[in-house]
Amino acid sequence: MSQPAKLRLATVWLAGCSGCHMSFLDLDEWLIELAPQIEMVFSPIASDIKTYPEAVDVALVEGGVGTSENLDLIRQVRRRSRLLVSFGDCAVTANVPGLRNPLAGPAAVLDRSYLELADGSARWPHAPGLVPELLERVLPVHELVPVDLFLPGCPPPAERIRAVLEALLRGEQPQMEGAEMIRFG
Amino acid sequence: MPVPTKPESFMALEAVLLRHHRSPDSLIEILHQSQNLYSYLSDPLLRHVATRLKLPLSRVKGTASFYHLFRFQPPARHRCVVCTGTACQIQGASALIEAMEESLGLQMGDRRGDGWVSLSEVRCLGTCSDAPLVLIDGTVGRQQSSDGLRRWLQELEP
Amino acid sequence: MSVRTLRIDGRDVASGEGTTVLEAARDAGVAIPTLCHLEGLSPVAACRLCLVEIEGSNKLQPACITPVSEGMVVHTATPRLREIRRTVIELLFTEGNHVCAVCVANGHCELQDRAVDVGMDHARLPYRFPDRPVDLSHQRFGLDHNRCILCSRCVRVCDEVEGAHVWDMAWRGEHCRIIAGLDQPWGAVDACTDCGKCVMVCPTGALFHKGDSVAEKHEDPSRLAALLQARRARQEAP
Amino acid sequence: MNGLRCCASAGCLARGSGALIGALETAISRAELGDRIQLRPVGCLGPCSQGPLLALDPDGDLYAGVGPQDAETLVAALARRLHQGSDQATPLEWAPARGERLDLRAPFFQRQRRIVLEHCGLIDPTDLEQAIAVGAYGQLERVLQGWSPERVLTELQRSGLRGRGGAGYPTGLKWATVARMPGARKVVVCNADEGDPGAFMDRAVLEGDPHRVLEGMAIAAYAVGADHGFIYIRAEYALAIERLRLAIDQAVRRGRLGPALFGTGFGFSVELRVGAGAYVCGEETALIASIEGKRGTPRPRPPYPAERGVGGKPTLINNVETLANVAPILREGADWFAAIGTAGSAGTKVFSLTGHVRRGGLVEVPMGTSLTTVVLEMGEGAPEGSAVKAVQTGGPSGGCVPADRLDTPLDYESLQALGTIMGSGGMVVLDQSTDMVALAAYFMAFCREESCGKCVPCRAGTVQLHGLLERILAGSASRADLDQLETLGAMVMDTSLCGLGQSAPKPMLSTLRYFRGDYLARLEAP
Repeated sequence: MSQPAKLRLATVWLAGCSGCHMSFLDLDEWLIELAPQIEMVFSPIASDIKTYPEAVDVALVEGGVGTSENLDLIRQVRRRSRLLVSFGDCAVTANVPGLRNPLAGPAAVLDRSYLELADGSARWPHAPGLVPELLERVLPVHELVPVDLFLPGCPPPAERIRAVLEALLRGEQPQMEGAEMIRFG
Repeated sequence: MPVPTKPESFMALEAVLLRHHRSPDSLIEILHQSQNLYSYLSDPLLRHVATRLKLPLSRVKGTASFYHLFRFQPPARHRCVVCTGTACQIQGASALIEAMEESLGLQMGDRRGDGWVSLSEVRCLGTCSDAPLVLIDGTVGRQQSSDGLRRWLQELEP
Repeated sequence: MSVRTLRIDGRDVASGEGTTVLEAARDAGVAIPTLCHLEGLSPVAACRLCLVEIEGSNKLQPACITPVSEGMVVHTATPRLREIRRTVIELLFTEGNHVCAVCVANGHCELQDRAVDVGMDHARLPYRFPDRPVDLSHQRFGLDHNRCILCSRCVRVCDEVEGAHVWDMAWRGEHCRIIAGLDQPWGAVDACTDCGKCVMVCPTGALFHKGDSVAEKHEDPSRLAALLQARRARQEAP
Repeated sequence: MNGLRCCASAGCLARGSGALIGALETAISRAELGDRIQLRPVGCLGPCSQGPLLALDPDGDLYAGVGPQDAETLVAALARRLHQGSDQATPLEWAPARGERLDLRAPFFQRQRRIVLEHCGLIDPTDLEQAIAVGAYGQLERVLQGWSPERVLTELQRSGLRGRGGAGYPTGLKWATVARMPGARKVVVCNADEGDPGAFMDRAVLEGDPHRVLEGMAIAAYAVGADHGFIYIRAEYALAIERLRLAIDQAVRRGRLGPALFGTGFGFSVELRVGAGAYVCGEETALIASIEGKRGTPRPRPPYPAERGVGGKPTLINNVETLANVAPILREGADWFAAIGTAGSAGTKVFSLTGHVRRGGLVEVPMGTSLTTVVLEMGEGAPEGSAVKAVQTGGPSGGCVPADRLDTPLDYESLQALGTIMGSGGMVVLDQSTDMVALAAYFMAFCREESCGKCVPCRAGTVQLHGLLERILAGSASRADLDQLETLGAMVMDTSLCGLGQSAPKPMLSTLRYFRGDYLARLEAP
């Protein structure tokens, strides 16, 4: 792998709790080391850019694919990124967002969440064009687009994220084995 | 026959139990006879069988539920069965299932809530030269067409 | 007891007649992954994780029930076996709803550990997301079918060790489910002695102590072997 | 004296042969010819697709498509001929209104060699005396009165008989293994759990000549040292169950089963066990569990049933057709039997020929007969306007033979080389209209539903394989899905606990081998 001057890095947040991003922030002072080696081109925690850019080197994707917006975005991410990393258990397994999957589709999920469990003013959220439609099921990213690297964990510990990024910065394939690197949960 | 709920009501089963020496080995035979006598395997009936054979409850239910021919709810008044043996399958069983589902408003494997009709499949009746076959209330319909089946279903007593 | 000499992954091993390949391998320091197997319970050879290659046989054999024999040459970790084991684990993960992050057994789960062992960083097979119930009717314990891998350890321990036979396997194929009594709420089954052995031997978070929160289930199934040994010692004492 | 043999097997009964028999009885008694025309309900007469079938003796004619409306004219024609003082000399001037007299020179009949079915269709299966008249239990008597068990074993081993249930294990060897086992109480089991969809050979034998199977069991028991037997039969075969119950009852009362048979010290009793809808119970260890009143889940072998079977006793398990071969082999001699068929596959095999074929039914042919002979000559090929695409043998454990390989001889090894198996004898002809991917998905759905759920690869693997096939059928699968299908299929075969899982991917892999194009055509454009 030829090493570009600066790695064009993106982080993407789909159906997840943002915990993976928080874990990324747990890299603390190492982030200062990281900063000069990358160009953060898209990220909910480090950038205001709303459109996913072209020619991204590495995309860390947190979350499963649960809405029409998630689906559009992940397809765009796949087209425009060289290396797509499923970042955390929600991206790898659908995890907690996937808990809704055994319920029979979006209507059942909305009923359960907004009607049955409501304290007051029970009604479905309805804002066409603003609130994206739920997909039939929340799916792991790789069931919809090809994924190049899997970085499991809920969230992946900061050390695990660092090990992956360091390898990628060196132009190496991260060694994803052993409890330190691939334990779910 | 109304289904009894008290143990003393299962007297008709005593002869069967005796014939099989109340042997756990004969559990499946006894379940067959129980179902014949009481039309389905209710919880009180299973409990009675377990007690008489000195078997754990979960062993009896675990065994009974393994076999597809045992029922745990009353049978529907009309039982519609589609044969899905290989010969039937390649000669139109899928279309017959569709016709059944559509006419009865049921999915394969379902029983209507009011117990009027149930729809199930059987894996080969073994008279494959007459494929495709259906079985409605014990009557075999051979070389069945979808249209013929729909007409037959319309004639079922409500 | 006569001794059998064999080779496991290139190591010479001497084992007593009647020893299984699994026991011989563990004695020799060769780890073969297992899930349904538990020392102290009858073997069922159902999970297929411990399949090994034995020279001269074209069929893979489950190490947990295959007795050692003289001159046997065993391979426990060939690429083919590694691939099979990963697929077995993937099949288990995708057929249930194993959400480690919110599981009582997180960090102390044999399924989770085996996933690491076999190098499963993701499931190549699609997740099935079955709709499965949770039974919280027992006063002290709970059963979450979403996390059950149908290893039948609970069935066996309750029958073979406790003698209560509360549990059994019911239905069949993909619809298999552990049932208590006549498929009743666990709490309604008189036969249960509340001994908790089923919880102790459960390899995942399917059976758990009520009140345990995420990652708080710290059971050690290997305690069963110690318990049985103590019981035998007592029976044999004058 | 004239004889009318009317098929009363399940196939013809469904086509109304019961009403035909009733009508014939009425007509005969009305004509007061009860002493000149003997009417017999019999077992399968062969070409089931043309039933109800009726045979006329002593002419030997076979009529197809006979209905109750034909009874009066038939009896009248027979009466006329009898009145002329002849029961045979002149051909009967009669034909059924909507049926025909079959040409017995047709390959369907000429190519058959009936050993297992020698009395099927000749005798009333509900009448033990008729069976005895054609020799039933005669071989058992000869064996008990003059043969040592060793002689039976030797003869059977020399005959080259192999198991007809599917795997083709040498029967004599299996018997000898059980005979060698220590233990005074052994068990013989007849596996009549004929579960392959599209297969009905065993049903026909049990409905048509049940005593032949009981005789085979008793001889087996004598040879291996057993005193008790079970017949495990699937519940779907109501008529066969009824006939078997009656046959066992009659045999006991007539001293053909029970204690001290034929004045010897050998006794043998038989119990019927009815399954309850579980295909996996055809597997030996699952069958044993089911006989013992348990969930029909297989267990690992060893120990083999020969060592530890029903109730922990050494147990011999043979399929219906295997046992039906025993009496004729001992009667005619091992050499006679070994000379029929091929070197590796001796004797005959009964097939149920169904599907897209003009003349379907039950046929018995020497091993080694080609599929061309059976399907194209005997079955007369696919219906008008179509052509044979493949022939499926071995049911959910087997595979497909493509049309260009129909010259393959029907023997264990040749079929195996093609990626299928002899199986129990189901032979489903598939014409050009057959969607091979859908067929593969059908068999996978079958295995998915019939998996007992004990071992992981079969329980969860068949579900995943079926899902992948459904995805291909829906046109939403990729090349990678196809690769995964093959990889996972191989894994399920290699790792499953019993034969069901070990062979579940076979129909799929077989269609992939010969009809890969059908799969590729359905893949999503990359």
